Amino acid sequence: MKKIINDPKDVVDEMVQGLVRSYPDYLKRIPETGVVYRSDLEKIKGKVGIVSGGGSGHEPTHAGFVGNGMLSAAVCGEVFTSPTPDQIFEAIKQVDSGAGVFLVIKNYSGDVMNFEMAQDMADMEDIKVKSIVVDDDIAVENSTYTQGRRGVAGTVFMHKVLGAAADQGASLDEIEELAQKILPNIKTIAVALSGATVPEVGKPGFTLADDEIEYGVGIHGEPGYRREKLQPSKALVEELVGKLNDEFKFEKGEKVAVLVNGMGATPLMEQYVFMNDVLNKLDELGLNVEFTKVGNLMTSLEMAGISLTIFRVNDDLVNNLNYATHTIGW
Amino acid sequence: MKKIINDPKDVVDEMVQGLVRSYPDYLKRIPETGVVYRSDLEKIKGKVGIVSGGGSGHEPTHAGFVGNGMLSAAVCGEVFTSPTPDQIFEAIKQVDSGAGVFLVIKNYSGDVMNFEMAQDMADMEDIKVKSIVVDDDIAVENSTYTQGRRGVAGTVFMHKVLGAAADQGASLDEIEELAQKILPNIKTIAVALSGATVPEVGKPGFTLADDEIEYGVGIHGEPGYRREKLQPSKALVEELVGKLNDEFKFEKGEKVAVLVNGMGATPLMEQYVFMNDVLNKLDELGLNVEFTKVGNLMTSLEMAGISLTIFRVNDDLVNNLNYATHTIGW
Amino acid sequence: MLNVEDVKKWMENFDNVIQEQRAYLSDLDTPIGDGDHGNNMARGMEAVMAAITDKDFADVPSIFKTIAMSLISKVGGASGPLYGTAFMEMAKIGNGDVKELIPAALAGIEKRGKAVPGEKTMVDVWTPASALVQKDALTVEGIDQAVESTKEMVATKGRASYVGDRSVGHIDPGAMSSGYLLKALLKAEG
Amino acid sequence: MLNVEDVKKWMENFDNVIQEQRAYLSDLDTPIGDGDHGNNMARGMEAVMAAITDKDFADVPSIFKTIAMSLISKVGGASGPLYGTAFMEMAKIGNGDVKELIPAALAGIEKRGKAVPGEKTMVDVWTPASALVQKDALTVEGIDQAVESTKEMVATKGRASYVGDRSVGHIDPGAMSSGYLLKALLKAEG
Ligand SMILES: Nc1ncnc2c1ncn2[C@@H]1O[C@H](COP(=O)(O)OP(=O)(O)O)[C@@H](O)[C@H]1O
Ligand SMILES: Nc1ncnc2c1ncn2[C@@H]1O[C@H](COP(=O)(O)OP(=O)(O)O)[C@@H](O)[C@H]1O
Ligand SMILES: [Mg+2]
Ligand SMILES: [Mg+2]
Ligand SMILES: [Mg+2]
Ligand SMILES: [Mg+2]
Repeated sequence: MKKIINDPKDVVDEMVQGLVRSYPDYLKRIPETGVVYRSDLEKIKGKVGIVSGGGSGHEPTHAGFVGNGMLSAAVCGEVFTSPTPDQIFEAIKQVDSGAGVFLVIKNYSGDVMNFEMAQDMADMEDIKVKSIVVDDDIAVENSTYTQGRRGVAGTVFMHKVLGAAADQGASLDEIEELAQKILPNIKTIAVALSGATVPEVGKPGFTLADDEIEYGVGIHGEPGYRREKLQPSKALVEELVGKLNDEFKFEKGEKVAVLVNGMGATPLMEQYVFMNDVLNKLDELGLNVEFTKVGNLMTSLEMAGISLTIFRVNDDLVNNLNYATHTIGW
Repeated sequence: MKKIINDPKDVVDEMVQGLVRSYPDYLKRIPETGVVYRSDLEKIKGKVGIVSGGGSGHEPTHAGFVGNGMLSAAVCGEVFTSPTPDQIFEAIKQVDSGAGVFLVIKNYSGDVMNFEMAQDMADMEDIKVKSIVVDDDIAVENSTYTQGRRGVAGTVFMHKVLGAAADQGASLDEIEELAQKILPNIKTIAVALSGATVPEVGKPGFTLADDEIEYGVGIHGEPGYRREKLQPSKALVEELVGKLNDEFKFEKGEKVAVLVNGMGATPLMEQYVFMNDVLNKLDELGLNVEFTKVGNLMTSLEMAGISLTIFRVNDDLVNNLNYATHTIGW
Repeated sequence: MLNVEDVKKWMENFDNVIQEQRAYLSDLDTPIGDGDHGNNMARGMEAVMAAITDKDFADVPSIFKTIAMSLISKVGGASGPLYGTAFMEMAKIGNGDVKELIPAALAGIEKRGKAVPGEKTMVDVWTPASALVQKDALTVEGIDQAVESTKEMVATKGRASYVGDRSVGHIDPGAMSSGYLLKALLKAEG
Repeated sequence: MLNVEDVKKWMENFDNVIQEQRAYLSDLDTPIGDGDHGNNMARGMEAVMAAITDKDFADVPSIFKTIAMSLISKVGGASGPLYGTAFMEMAKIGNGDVKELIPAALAGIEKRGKAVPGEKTMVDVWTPASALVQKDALTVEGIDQAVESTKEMVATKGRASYVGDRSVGHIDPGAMSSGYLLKALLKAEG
């Protein structure tokens, strides 16, 4: 394991410390917790607070999206491990100013259970809390008999849209309605070129041969649906856009937003090349691309690879995506 | 070589295309060139244009810093290869609105010669052009008999400060003076955990053993000054801050800005851990850290590693660093 | 009938195995999960031991409550809320009768995780354990058998569900740690 | 005295070697540079060939100018302006006399790169070549020897200067490509 860290046990604590010390104008930390909140919390007085969180290792998600127009607070768990209910509850209390708090949860058993327990705690103190469980990763078969789909990079679109709505004064119920409305219209699929190593584990979650890629991996090294030889960018795009289109069944003229997300070790150069091919393919399908974003937003430590998120939008949603945001990560 | 690309020959063209198609509100491309300029160029009418550029592979540098408060245009060369004079000249013509154009050049023979030739071309058309050659990398011995020091991540501070000055209406002479004043106060040193592969070359510029690091590498895989076993973050900080302090010879109470820059494949998590240790060390030295920035700003393709830039500042310079900026990369 | 001292011994026994088998539990979690189950449990049990060692407790429910809170606030992931809820439900029983405690723990795990038997989770250990304990028939062999039974199951809950059919052939890590917990109980009872 | 056809043949010869030795030139550039010299020259010569093949040129200066512009606008890096300036200065001579051309090329390279002999650059090939050509003594052996001489030098200009003493033992890639260019000239002259 080759990482710039000290004791693996301290990595999240030192990371959060480095983060808030680097950006005091943006972020504050609740001492001795993994909770990071807006330094300018007074600006959302009377508005709904938006809280997200999950395991660490996905930076800039989630703390990097705390700030005006996105999250009010983020809860950083251990690496790839859901944060605990008491910390989530601290975040809820910190950002509630009477209008309630909305939780954005990624669909992993751990996250769902811990956020649920936190929600129970908030209920007992009469704080209004609602939530959405994001499950945008189409690599996994969806079935009511299983855990269902994972929450991955599309979660960032959820943060952005809900954060903009909250800043514009939407009520807790309105935010819940908006979240449920957009949820089925956000879908993501990934391809990995290498695995990632959790500091405390010390070895990669999976390994790929020098010429091998894996389609459909998750953001914690969850296995995907197929391995094959490395393909040119255009061929990756055929596969990934194809899978997404199987789900969306797009018709010509539909409006979409697109996120090309680097998994951590993939240079922006490759991400832009890939986006160029994606846009060509979407043109071919006759879609209207209304919003585009490229970068490392939902990473998986030092994994090499890319995920592609398509979000079926209307003009209002595009406005939310373009809404002025003051965060370090967006 | 495991990269998400098509033909290695087309990688820069496709990258620039993907970039401007992703961010049409920010960037425009001069067709058939690697020149990218502000979409809202009319906003700098009558102001000095700031142009930078160099080889590609350092994204978001340089194109990602084009926009209000930073660069007016960027010239993207082949990977790790200086752009050609004709393209630099195109960029100069594009952004000149009478007040002249200032060039920010990184100190490599190639860049210096190509930018010089472009400057000659501009002279012949009576466009006022001045320039600065950034040489912030202290890994290299400085001597009038050699090429001198390389320009690396500190260049981004140069972009930021000059861009802010230009936006506030500074004249070409004032910008030159400012650039010369801050140049000796920006110093950088790096450590690599792995090498980078130029697409057209197909194999890494250097390789390190699984437990080996190299101090002092450049941003194109130029070798550094020492290899040793992987150290904890705190030990890396001792070495790198030590080297910088040997140069600066800081006294207690001096004001500095700090940039921790990821080289491409190093997760933000590690960068924040490292920054935390840097800030502890600077506290120990009694310095006042007035500005901090962490992220992948001046990368070297998929190299793993970090560079540390310290910039000795005063309050005016801090204002320039905090000046409102509208770019995709800052 | 467990008393406070029995529960402390139980936790000591469990902590010993967890620290010892930390890497093994994470290894079990690697092919079908995210490789952290050993770390999660080790972190949690460290907190539990810090919270109960050399501390006085008025009764069994209060030590269970302390254990629950330590696990809930230190483990995170899926196993934190599951084990935390199990101990919280045991605390609600109000006494130390294992014939009531184990079913309560099972009920808590089911409520929290919504898994049913056969989904390749810790439920597949707690369900037979709960039945056996009623007949005074909970044994190391019985527990091992239940743990082992998860090997051939296809996971449909938790992270392991993402590998689908490929989860077959691997023991579920949470089932393994639950087995450790129940065997630590047998050892504490003497 | 070179005519337009000779210059075309010269470029053809040079292009052939460059495309053939592309990987080798980049390999030379790897330990002491950034591994791209072969790619840079190949890209440039492709452009040169596209610009001169099947094209008519009034005189030697005009084909030199076209070559210079192609190199300047296609190579980039350090070698682009250096070779570009060399051909631009040759164009200024106004005729095809190699005794004037080679010194002019050398002067251009010196002006542009500010290197002096002994700094382990292409200057270490052009300087002896320029002297030899005056005495009608430019030969393959003489060129090879000049190229080879860079091996033991310590680089103080260009990227190779960053490796300092460690540059010793490696031939300078720009010296090698300059050697190719001069040998291609000998071959074109017949
Ligand atoms: N819904 C669920 N119901 C019961 N047990 C579950 C459920 N989800 C996960 N588990 C258990 O949790 C274990 C994994 O725990 P752990 O690795 O610590 O958490 P995570 O999966 O968040 O990394 C699994 O082996 C399984 O026994
Ligand atoms: N200042 C200089 N003067 C003369 N030749 C130089 C100078 N700098 C570099 N060179 C030559 O350029 C060659 C490298 O060219 P190339 O690899 O194409 O460019 P870059 O160094 O920009 O990657 C060196 O081998 C050397 O011969
Ligand atoms: Mg986990
Ligand atoms: Mg180069
Ligand atoms: Mg796990
Ligand atoms: Mg080179």
